[in-house]
Amino acid sequence: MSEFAIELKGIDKKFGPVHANKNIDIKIRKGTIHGIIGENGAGKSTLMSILYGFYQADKGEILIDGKKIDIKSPSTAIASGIGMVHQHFMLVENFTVLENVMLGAEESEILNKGIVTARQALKRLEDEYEMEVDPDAVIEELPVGIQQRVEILKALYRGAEILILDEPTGVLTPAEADHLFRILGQLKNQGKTILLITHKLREIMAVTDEVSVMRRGEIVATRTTSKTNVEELAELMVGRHVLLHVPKGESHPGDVKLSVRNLTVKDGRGVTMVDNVSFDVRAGEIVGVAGVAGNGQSELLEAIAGMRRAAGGTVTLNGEPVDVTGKASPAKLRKRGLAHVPEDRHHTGLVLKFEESENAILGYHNDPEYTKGWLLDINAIRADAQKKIEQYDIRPPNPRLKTANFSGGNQQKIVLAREMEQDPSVLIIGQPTRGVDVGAIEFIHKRIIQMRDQGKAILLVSVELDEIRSLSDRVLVMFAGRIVGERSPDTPEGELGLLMAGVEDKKEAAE
Amino acid sequence: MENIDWIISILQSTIRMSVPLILTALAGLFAERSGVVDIGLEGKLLAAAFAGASGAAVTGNATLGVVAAIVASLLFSGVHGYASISQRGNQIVSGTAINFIAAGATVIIGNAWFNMAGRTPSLPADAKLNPITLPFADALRDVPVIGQIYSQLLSGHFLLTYFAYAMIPISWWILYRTRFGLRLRAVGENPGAVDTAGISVVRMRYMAVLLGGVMAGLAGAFLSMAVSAGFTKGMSAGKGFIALAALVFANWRPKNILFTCLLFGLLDSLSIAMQGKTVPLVGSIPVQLWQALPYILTVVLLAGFIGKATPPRASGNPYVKER
Amino acid sequence: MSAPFVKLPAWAEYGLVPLVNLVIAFLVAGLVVVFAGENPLRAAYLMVSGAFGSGEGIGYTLFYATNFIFAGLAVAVAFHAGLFNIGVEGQAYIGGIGVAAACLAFDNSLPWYIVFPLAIAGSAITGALWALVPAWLQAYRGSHIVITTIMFNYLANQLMLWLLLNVYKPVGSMALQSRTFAEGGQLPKLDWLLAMFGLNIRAAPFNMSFLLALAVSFLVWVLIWRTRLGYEMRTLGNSAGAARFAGISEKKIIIVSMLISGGLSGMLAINSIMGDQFRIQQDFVAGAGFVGIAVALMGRSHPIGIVLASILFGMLYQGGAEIAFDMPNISRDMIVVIQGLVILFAGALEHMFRPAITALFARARAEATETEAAGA
Amino acid sequence: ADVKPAIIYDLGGKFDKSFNEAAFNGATKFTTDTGIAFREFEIANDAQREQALRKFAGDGNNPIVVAGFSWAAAVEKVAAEYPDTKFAIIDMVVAGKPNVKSIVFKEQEGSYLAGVMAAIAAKSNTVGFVGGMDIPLIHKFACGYFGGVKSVKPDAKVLEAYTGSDPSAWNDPVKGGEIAKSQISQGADVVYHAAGGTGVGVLQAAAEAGKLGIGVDSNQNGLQPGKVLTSMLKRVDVAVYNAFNDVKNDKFVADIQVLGLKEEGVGVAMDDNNKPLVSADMLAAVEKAKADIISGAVTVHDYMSDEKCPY
Ligand SMILES: Nc1ncnc2c1ncn2[C@@H]1O[C@H](COP(=O)(O)OP(=O)(O)OP(=O)(O)O)[C@@H](O)[C@H]1O
Ligand SMILES: Nc1ncnc2c1ncn2[C@@H]1O[C@H](COP(=O)(O)OP(=O)(O)OP(=O)(O)O)[C@@H](O)[C@H]1O
Ligand SMILES: [Mg+2]
Ligand SMILES: [Mg+2]
Repeated sequence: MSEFAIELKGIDKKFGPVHANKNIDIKIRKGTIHGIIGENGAGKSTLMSILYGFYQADKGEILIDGKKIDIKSPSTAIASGIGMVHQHFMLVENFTVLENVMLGAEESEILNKGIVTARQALKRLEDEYEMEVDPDAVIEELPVGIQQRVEILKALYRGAEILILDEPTGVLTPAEADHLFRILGQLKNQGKTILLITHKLREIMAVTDEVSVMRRGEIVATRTTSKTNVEELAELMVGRHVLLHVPKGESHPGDVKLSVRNLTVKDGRGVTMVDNVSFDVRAGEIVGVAGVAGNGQSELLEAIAGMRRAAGGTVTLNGEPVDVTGKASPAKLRKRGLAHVPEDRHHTGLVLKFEESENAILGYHNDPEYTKGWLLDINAIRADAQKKIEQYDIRPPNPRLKTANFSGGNQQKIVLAREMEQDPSVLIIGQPTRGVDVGAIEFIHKRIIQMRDQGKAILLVSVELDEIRSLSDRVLVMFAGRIVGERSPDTPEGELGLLMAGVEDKKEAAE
Repeated sequence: MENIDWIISILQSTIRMSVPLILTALAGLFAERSGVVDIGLEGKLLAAAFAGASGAAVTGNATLGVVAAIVASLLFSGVHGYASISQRGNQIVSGTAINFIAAGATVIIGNAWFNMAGRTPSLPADAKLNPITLPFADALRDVPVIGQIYSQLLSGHFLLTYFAYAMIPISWWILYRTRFGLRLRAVGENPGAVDTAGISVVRMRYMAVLLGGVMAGLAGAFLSMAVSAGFTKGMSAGKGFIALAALVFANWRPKNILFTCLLFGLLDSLSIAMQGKTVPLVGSIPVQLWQALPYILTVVLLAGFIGKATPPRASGNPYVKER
Repeated sequence: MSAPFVKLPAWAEYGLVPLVNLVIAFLVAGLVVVFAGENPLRAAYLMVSGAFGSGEGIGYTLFYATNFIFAGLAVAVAFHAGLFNIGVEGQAYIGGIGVAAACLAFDNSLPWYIVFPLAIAGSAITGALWALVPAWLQAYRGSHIVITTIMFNYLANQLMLWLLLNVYKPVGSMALQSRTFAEGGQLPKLDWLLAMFGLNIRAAPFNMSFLLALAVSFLVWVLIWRTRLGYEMRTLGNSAGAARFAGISEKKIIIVSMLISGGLSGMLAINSIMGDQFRIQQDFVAGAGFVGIAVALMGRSHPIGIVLASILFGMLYQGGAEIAFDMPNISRDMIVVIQGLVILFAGALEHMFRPAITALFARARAEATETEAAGA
Repeated sequence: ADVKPAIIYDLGGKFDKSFNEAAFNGATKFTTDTGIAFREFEIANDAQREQALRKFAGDGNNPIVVAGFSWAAAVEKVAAEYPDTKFAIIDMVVAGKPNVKSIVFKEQEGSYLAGVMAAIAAKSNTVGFVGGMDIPLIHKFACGYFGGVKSVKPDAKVLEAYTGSDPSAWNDPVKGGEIAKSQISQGADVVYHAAGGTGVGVLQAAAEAGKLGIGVDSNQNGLQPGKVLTSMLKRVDVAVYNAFNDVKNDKFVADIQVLGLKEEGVGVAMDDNNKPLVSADMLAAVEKAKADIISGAVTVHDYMSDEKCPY
């Protein structure tokens, strides 16, 4: 019995040219929650993946509970009581929850027996940690929040004593996050050890006992949470002083640029996702849409952007009607001054295999400034990309580099640069800082506010309540496809949280 | 009466023709459900047909022939596995290579061994696979309809035929009711999830591909040892590709495979049975049109009824963790 | 996992690695030759000298390469848009109709340099039309392009046989072929081209369509990497989501890409019909469409790679024939096996030796830097 | 004279169970008899026709025999380039070349006899014909066969089917078997095939169904002993053998040989395998038909003359 659940000694890992982890030493006390923070690409996921046996370290050794263990594959890790919730979920999308939980722990050659026990175990865990999931639901039909529960249940079902969570709250609402943290606390009290990776310092302060900071593949500091503060951590992380709350002046709303009336959107299966939604966005204001992921925000954005045909309702852009129920296309709308930062940069906002410069014109590739007749004007495109890279401090500053090789933070900047520099009159933004580190967040928030002050009309959708509150001039709360209330950004978090959870809005009810 | 016989004969032929397709399509099913695309089926079919016929001819023992067929097919599966799983090579290129090698090698080796003009000695009755009659078949032969159907349609097929049809529910059961199947489907959808669940992606895919090899081997044996009594160069005559089409057509589902393969079989035997017949109103129809019938109807059916086919998400992509 | 890493210099990446793969492929093929009781070294010599040793050999090699270039480009273009077109064989066969139409109509009245563009247009159009149906079915009915193109390969066979019997074949002749074209239907040979290198192509059917192939390769490069259409094709090919976001019409791109792919396939017909046989005849494509799949993938779907891979396969065809001529024990089928082995080792197993080579380079680097350090 | 014989096969390849194979057998026999080796080549595509001819002619091979009707154009061209080399082409006529011998067969006459035997052997009133591909050469076989059948049973029904439209049609015994079974289910008692390797399946299916098959080109009676009524012989082997031999004995003449029953270029195979199947009166009928054809009393229609079949 050692006081440390995990000891990593001299862990070193290279991915080809990238030195992801440099000679890392770290000790994790048993029965504690240990936070790990760091910029995008600092090496957090890699380190955890090594501990979990998903990657093999080039050098170094791992001690679990004082015993040196050679973790060759996840199976070894699982056997020694390690469970991991990956940043990019490792779920089989068209399997049911139950199948996913069972996978790799089926007990017997023939499933039926395993199914029964898994069902019972799942039920038990659900009750114990109040994590309701329908075991027979198919993953791809579940909101991300629930999908994550499944990941956690997977780990617990395998009897994990050590639980690693890589950016778990990136996709959660405050309410969901708090619930998650309650569960973590519960697990901690049961003597389990928890490693928590996050970009959100608030969460670190709230739940961890100790925190380690990574930069450029090294652990630059480890602190006892109670003896440190957000500013110090942020500074350790980025290596410079960062503003956590970007100051923003009074807004001077102009005339209505984007007006949505009775918009209704159904998904592929005909389920109503956006239900008769109406609102306006004026020049020079930021309207924030708060809500739990999967309550129709995505569909709302896509409908307005012309990516998804609406079932009913009208949208007016700069005073001109948009044929949202008909043949409105993203291409046309861009020409009319609508810019869109999509929620999912990996699958929608970017083509990961493209060069950076090619992604810098995605959607604008038919603009005269980038084309010569049928041809693309490669030189113009690369020059323009270079310019944006400098303005937005995108690293590495190489327009010919494959986009996949940029960190998420930088990938996100590529998207923002593309959409903002088109000088649109209306800008709609989804999850601008998901999976992005504090350094980048600061920058992105600054740019959004600048855009507002230049008189752009901005519609901001985010599951980060903090983000909504610190950027928006008005906050709309969405639940089950409807807008259930409008609030000012300084409304206490609790109240907004209730609205987001669908609890009836007294004020509206009163009227 | 004569017409009844004719229809029955069409159905019998349908059943015969569907067997190699079913087995080959199932071979493809296992491979592709595990994420390994296999357009080398044609080659395996050919190699197995050759090995089966040779084995049986040399040993004079049908069982050994079948074993030889399976071994040959497994050999090629192994190569395909090594190229596309271990070496993460392009699966289509690997498949193409296998088709080339099989096409050439079967003839060369055949001549070297038997030098019988690229064929193998035609098998004596006891060295080939023979039809079996179900109990009471002869007794019931004269009972109208039911009797006829039982004795002429259900009875009198090869053991492999019954096996092939049995394999459809069995494959379904393997895929959806066993641990192996669960992991196999998972690895074809999201190998990362399988890997992080502590299961070896490589091992799963090899097992799937080799299992497919066994199926293709049996299909080959059926061609050269059951429906014919010896190997002729290039005797697979494109069945590997048709089976592939049947698999896609079946949307990678075992039970659909039954229907698509039966359909191909039926259309094929119709195109034979109808040749030379004159159609009312239309009159006589060029041979080529009858021969084109199966393909035209397939396309029409595809367009008309079958919706989008959705392949296993990870199929075709080697599993690469570290870039 | 992590052999000491260095980025290979271009000449190693695109020269050395493929070369090593080829050498290995031929070593294994050599075993086949030994198995056949012939001397592998001599076979290798015959292969290379037969393919590149004489003007005539080069002529034949490039003649075959011409077919593979068209086929490879056709496959590649569809690939970039995320479509797998196995139908090149059939589209090329049908493309023959266009060539034949142009030649049979004008070979007596017009000079070749006028019939040629007509044949190009004709073959491209007929080939494209044959690809249109599968494309449409994919775009609007979601029917899987792989099956439909397989089906259309078979249909092409039936249709062409019928045409050959009932339209092209002169009455009383047995051969399944049209009449031989007059002057106007015959492309000039490229003897002058090789003559510039002091080579004599003799009777090799090396003709104008090779230049067409090169020109088209360049155009395809422009299309894919320099045009708006190509950009949209690649976007769709890589990420349907991003294409939707960018407002790219999936249907349009599927149809257009397949039309282009089919058109390229169709042009393949010119080489054999107008450049060599001067008549349309049964099965003139002879499997080039399927080789095109391997060519495209081995050429990384890039025109330069495709041209090189095509020349490699041209060598296999021509050199292989030479081996068969002079080695009684080496049959046509043996050549097929050798081709298969090359596809396997140079194509599917291409990564096998990269780690070793990379490691080698890394060590070399390391030593280099050490000596520098020492020097400093 | 110095003879360096060479033979070039058609796309079907040397082992096509048809004329290429027969040609190969003839050449082999020449070698075993004279000890003079021959050179051979299987073309893989049309571009190789002229290439192969030139290659062999250039290497001083003489004579060069090619099998198949697709060779005409190439032979015409290359023969002119090599006036001192003797060429022989089988199944096609290349006229007016001083160094080219053309050998064609009256397949219709042999097939006619096969038809006669089929009609007599058939208890039912139906017989079948399986062709590899729906092409003129094969119709030549079919038409003669029809003639023979009708000459015995004017009201007989002849089922006719073809395997496919691409080269695999010649190597698909499985499909051949299915076609035979289909025809048998429609009452056919005897099935005649002109389908190369596909025929193997036809003969086997007939045998298994207890019916009779008829082989083609070479003597295939042995493939299913006692179940193959006869084989329509097309003596390509003899033609090749003679072509080689003529050059050896300086007797080569560049003429057009049309080999029918009279010249024993075609015929029906009689051996121990089918003895039990051939009744006395069947034999008599065959001999009569043969005599009539040779004497000219009966002329069997040649499909190629008008691409029609009157029977
Ligand atoms: N699978 C991989 N292949 C190659 N390189 C990789 C891989 N995963 C990560 N890297 C490299 O290792 C570095 C560390 O990546 P890692 O995912 O650990 O960063 P991170 O700290 O998790 O970033 P984030 O906060 O965005 O999740 C990255 O900069 C990247 O270049
Ligand atoms: N295909 C890839 N090739 C090389 N490196 C990659 C690739 N994908 C990701 N990486 C590296 O791995 C690191 C983490 O990748 P990841 O996808 O987690 O980015 P991220 O910053 O976490 O963005 P997100 O939070 O949206 O996932 C990034 O720094 C990126 O450089
Ligand atoms: Mg990470
Ligand atoms: Mg991240």
